[in-house]
Amino acid sequence: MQVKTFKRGTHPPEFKELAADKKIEEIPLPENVFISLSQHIGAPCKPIVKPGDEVKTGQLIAEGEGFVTSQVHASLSGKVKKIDKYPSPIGTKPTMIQIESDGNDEPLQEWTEEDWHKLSIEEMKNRIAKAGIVGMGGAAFPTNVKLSPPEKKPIDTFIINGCECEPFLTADHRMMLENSDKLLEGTRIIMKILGAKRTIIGIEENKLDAIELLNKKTASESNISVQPVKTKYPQGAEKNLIDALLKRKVPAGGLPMDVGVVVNNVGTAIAVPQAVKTKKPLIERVVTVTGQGIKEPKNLRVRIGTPFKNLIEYCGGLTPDTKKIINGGPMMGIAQYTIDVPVIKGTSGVLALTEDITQKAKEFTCIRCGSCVETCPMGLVPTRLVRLIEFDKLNMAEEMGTMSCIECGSCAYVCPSNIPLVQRIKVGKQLINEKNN
Amino acid sequence: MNPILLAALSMGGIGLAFSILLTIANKKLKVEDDPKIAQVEDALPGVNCGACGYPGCAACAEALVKGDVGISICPVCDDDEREELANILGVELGEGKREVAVLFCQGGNDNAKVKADYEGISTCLAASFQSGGERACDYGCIGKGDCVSVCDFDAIHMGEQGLPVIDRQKCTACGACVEACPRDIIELHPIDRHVFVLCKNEDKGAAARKVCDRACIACKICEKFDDSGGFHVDNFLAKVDYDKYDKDYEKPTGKCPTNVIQLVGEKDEE
Amino acid sequence: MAKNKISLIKEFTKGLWDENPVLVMLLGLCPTLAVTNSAINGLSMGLAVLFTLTSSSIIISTFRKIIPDEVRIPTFIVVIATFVTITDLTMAAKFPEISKALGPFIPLIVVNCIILGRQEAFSSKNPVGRSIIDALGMSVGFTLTLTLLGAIRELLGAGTIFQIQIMPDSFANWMVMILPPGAFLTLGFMIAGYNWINDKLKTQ
Amino acid sequence: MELFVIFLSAVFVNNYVLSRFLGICPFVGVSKKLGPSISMGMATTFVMTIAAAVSWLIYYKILIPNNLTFLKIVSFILVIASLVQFVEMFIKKISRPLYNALGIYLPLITTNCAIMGVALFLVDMEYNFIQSVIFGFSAGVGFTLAIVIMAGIREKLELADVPEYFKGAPITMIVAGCLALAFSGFAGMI
Amino acid sequence: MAKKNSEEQRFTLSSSPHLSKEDDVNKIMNTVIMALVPAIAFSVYHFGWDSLLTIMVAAGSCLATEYLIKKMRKREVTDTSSLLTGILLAMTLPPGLGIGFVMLGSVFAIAIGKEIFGGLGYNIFNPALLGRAFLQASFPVKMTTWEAPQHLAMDAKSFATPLGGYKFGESVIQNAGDYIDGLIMGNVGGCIGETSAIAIILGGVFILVKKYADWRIPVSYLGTVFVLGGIFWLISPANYPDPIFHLFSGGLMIGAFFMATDMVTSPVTPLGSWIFGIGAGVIVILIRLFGGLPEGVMYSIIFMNAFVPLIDRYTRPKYFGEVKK
Repeated sequence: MQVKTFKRGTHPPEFKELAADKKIEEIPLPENVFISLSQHIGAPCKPIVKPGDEVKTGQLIAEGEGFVTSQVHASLSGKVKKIDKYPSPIGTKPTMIQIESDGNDEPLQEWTEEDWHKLSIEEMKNRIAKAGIVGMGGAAFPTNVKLSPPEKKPIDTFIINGCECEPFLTADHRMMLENSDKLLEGTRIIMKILGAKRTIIGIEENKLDAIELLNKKTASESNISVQPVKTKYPQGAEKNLIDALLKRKVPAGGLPMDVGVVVNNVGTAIAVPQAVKTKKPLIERVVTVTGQGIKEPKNLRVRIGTPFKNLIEYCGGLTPDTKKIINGGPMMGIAQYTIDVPVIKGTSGVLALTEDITQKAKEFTCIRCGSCVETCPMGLVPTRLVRLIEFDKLNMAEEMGTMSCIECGSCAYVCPSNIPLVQRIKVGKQLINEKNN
Repeated sequence: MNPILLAALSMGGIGLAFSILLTIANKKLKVEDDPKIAQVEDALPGVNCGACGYPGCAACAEALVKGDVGISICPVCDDDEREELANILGVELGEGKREVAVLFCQGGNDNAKVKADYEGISTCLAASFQSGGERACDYGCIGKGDCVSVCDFDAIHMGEQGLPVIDRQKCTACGACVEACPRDIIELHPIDRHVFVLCKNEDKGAAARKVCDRACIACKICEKFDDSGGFHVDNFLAKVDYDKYDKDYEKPTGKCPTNVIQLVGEKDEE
Repeated sequence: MAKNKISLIKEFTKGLWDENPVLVMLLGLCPTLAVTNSAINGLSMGLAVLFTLTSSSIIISTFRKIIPDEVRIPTFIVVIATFVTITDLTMAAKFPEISKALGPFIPLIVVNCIILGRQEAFSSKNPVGRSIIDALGMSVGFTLTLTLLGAIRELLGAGTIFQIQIMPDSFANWMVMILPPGAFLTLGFMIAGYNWINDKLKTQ
Repeated sequence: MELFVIFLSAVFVNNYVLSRFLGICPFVGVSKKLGPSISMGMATTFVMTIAAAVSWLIYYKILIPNNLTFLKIVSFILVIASLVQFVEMFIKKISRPLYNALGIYLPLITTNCAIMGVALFLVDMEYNFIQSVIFGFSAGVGFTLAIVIMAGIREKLELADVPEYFKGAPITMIVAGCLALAFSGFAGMI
Repeated sequence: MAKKNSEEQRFTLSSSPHLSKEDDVNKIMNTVIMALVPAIAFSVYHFGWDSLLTIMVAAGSCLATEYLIKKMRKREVTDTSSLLTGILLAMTLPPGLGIGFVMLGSVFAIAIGKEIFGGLGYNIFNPALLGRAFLQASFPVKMTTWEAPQHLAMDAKSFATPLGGYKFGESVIQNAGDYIDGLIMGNVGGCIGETSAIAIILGGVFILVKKYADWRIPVSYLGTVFVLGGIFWLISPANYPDPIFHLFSGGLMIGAFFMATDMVTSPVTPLGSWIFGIGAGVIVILIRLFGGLPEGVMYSIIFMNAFVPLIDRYTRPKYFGEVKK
């Protein structure tokens, strides 16, 4: 089968072998969970419980207002201990609800299955919203919103993003292997909701077993196809994946729906059938715990709100030369200063990187080698953007597309002068936003 | 013909021809401009030397009227011409109560706890995206000196403690540092104000104490001590009410257990 | 007027350093670069400017009150052009060699910003005496700068200053210095040097 | 072919700015930004072409027949000054956008030795009318080339770590020197 | 500040990405220097130990100049780029040029060619070539006096290069055999490092494979020279040399592989690289065929260097989903 890809990009070492063969394991219930009220893009939720309240697994404990928002549920049963600000893995300190486990994991209700074919589209969307499902690739965009494109933007193609192009991470890969039926069921549900004619599952070539398995399972369905894509970073970036699969360019500042496409991550699609069929909310997710600093890398199914510490301990703890703890992958993930931060809905991996891997070499001035230009998947000229930002020429930087940067990290990865290009561009985006407001 | 006469005639002829042409052109082709621009242009030297970076005095005048540049742009002008320009443009220096910038943090190297190492661009703004860099306090100074680098008046320096030190004499209250600080811990205050609560930490006492030795722990001792109601603790942070606070400013200092209430500047400052 | 407080000496010396027409105001760069391939050419050019500037300053400041404002620029130009013609013809007659070396740059004095600029900024507003001092200061500053520039270029490019051999015979002349690139480079370094000295003076 | 040689010569071999040192003031003053420098170059080319034609006419049709060549400086400067002013008014009237793009550069051209230089050179070189016009035009193109290259470089240097004392005019001069070195490769081509 | 608790590990906060490719500026510079070894070796064989001396003097003066200037500016020397500049400069000098001239050229190359713009990464012109252009303009006679290669037992003080021979009418290359032995192997007169095309191509291909040079530049540069030279040759074989001669004579090879590809002074965009190479190729042919000088490689490159800011500006790729206004 023909392998598709996008222009430019890079190929960092994969390090996937650390956890690729590890079956997903459940970890013991943590003593405490910290459930963040800002796990999604949009305004934070408001708690509807107070300290001292008893909660059951799956009980709604906070809800949001407005359109782009999401619900938050208790991920285990127990007592609400505190509602306070705690560090979150996205680097902020949002309000969180701390629940002390009673060890029983008592569910709110019996989660009985219904046949989703009988449900109306509105009802299905409603159930997805109620279950608090957000994009689980990292951006955490509320899924029900994504599945409700405006009428004048009809969706013809649904894409499952199974690229998992970030090095180290294997959670999506494992899920595709172990939960393929759920994935396909979710796919069918979403297709029905969107009214899309076809689905393409884009998977990087380095996950051959997943490609083969899904190919076999979809052989009888003509409207679902599996498309291998080249193992190249950032293949899984939404816009680049659409470009690779369909040759459609999402306009700058636009969304996939502008070109008739909706993209969902593997984890999101897998979470959908449960919500639609049983109304059971999203209270757990699969996280890859890996990196040279983790003694036994594993793929774990964990409750939302479990502190990183519990995950790391379950994997044998940290080696003493661990230098960085990262939420997500090494290219776009966020460095942590503590392992007390909890897993949130967007946490795809917990990495412990050692000194020798993350060693930042000395910074030189730009020698204009053009590597960043040849790498940038968005066709930007990072070196020039960075100079413009540094010298406060924000208008010109904006004109040259700074806001289109997806912060994938490719430019900084290849830069021989070790210039923190991405960080500078992030600062520049902030400054441009300030300037425009 | 006499050559002198001839010379005069031909020069006169050329001159006459062109001046007639120009006079007619001036009438027929006249376009109305902002009269202020013309005025400013007149006040400028009119040598069109281009030293200002604009392609001639007219362009420079336009920029001046628009307010894109200051009067000092023209290197050829003398003081008189500058004064004239200032009159036309209506630029005046407003006189008001002098203000100075005050830093509301004492979390220097000795006092602030460190939570992590930081690698990357050494600016406060960049560090603020990475959980705020080394120091543990979420409200205090990040210490990378963005305020120092934006100050055009050489009035802020990075002190030994890794905290910016403001020179009250040099400060012009331009507000650049206030804008630049991502933690909003620099404020402008009248120069005759001396008592400040030098902390912005709104965490509960225990949490605040954990991150800094000089954090307001909301103990309310200052409230009790100052009976005029000059201090009140709000959202776990003490604040001064300058309307109520009597000017006897040495009163509450020294009573604060974490020394966040401090005197800044001298009493006899202007 | 505030200007009256400035002493005449100050009026003269400002052209030499603080407001040096070449190094600070970057005026009259064309002749500065073009003719300074030797010290003597620089000096001659400077003197030609000195004559033109001073004489036209005298005329213009004398008649400053009767020149109508609307036609002042054309008037200035005619006056300047007249003096430039005199200079040009005189030089061609008395110093044919130098005149040849300076080529079209003597006639081009007429469009030299220094001269028109001084008339506009100074002579048309000030009495004769002061205008003369100002014109002399400016043109002496101009002359000295040009001579120095010419001397440096001549020294490195031909080993001589004012055609007197300075460099030892073993010195290989840097031809480039008397060519166009040398002019730009030397002036660049002179301005940088000026900035440096000025900075040092200020910080003292 | 001969006209083409005049063109090449004025643009590359004896570039107006880099080897004849004419028009240095605007070359230094208006080369900070690319946009204005392109406009300046176009305006200069325009005026130079017209000025070459008019000066040629004045010189050969008025001054020579009357044996008044000593008046060339006075008459040239008058002609150029009036011409520039006229062109400025004319452009302002017919097209405001064009005026904003070109017109504001025109006053700067009056005292620009480049124009006067064209007039003087064409007399020196004894060009005929057509040659003079071509010469005026190509000198303008040469000027434009130099100022546009310079503006590109200066925009880039604004983002560079140039030593303090060399910022501004000195570095511009040095870049010009380097450009002159580069252009010297064309020497002897014509 | 660094109180590391044994129980609690202190982690590092930094921006993504947390991985970086194992490449750095010095590695690039050193690899390019390595790639020059064949050419240097050949020059020693060809012109004797003097050529090695010239190279060392140039490299040494460049390093010293850089060190001094950085010290004056209170900065540190962080890279070996000036070493490369020195070697490249020496490669373009005629053998037997006095040590003083070599040093002067090196100082000019580093001081004016590089440091005055702010050092590595900011320079507009290729420093080595600027140094050479300065020497060429200052000492035109010295710079075009070619010493005979030592192993060709010739007594001539001035020895014509193939290009000089063409220009001034005394052809050095007469038959096909001379092409292989002379131009390609390098048994001809010329600058220290430019004579042997084969040695240069060897190193050049090495850095192209390593991706330390943009392949588009040598391809477009050499291609343009070949095609344009070929067109003139087809028009009039009697007056103009054939394209093979163009390709392998003079400094074209070293220019195309090592000078024009200098990252700092060439465009960053792929399209820009093509334009850069083609422009330089056109100028080489113009100067060689119609100019006063026999060789135009150096001028073609520094001339195009001046255009790089403009090229970069106008060849910026359209970014993803960019909407034309």
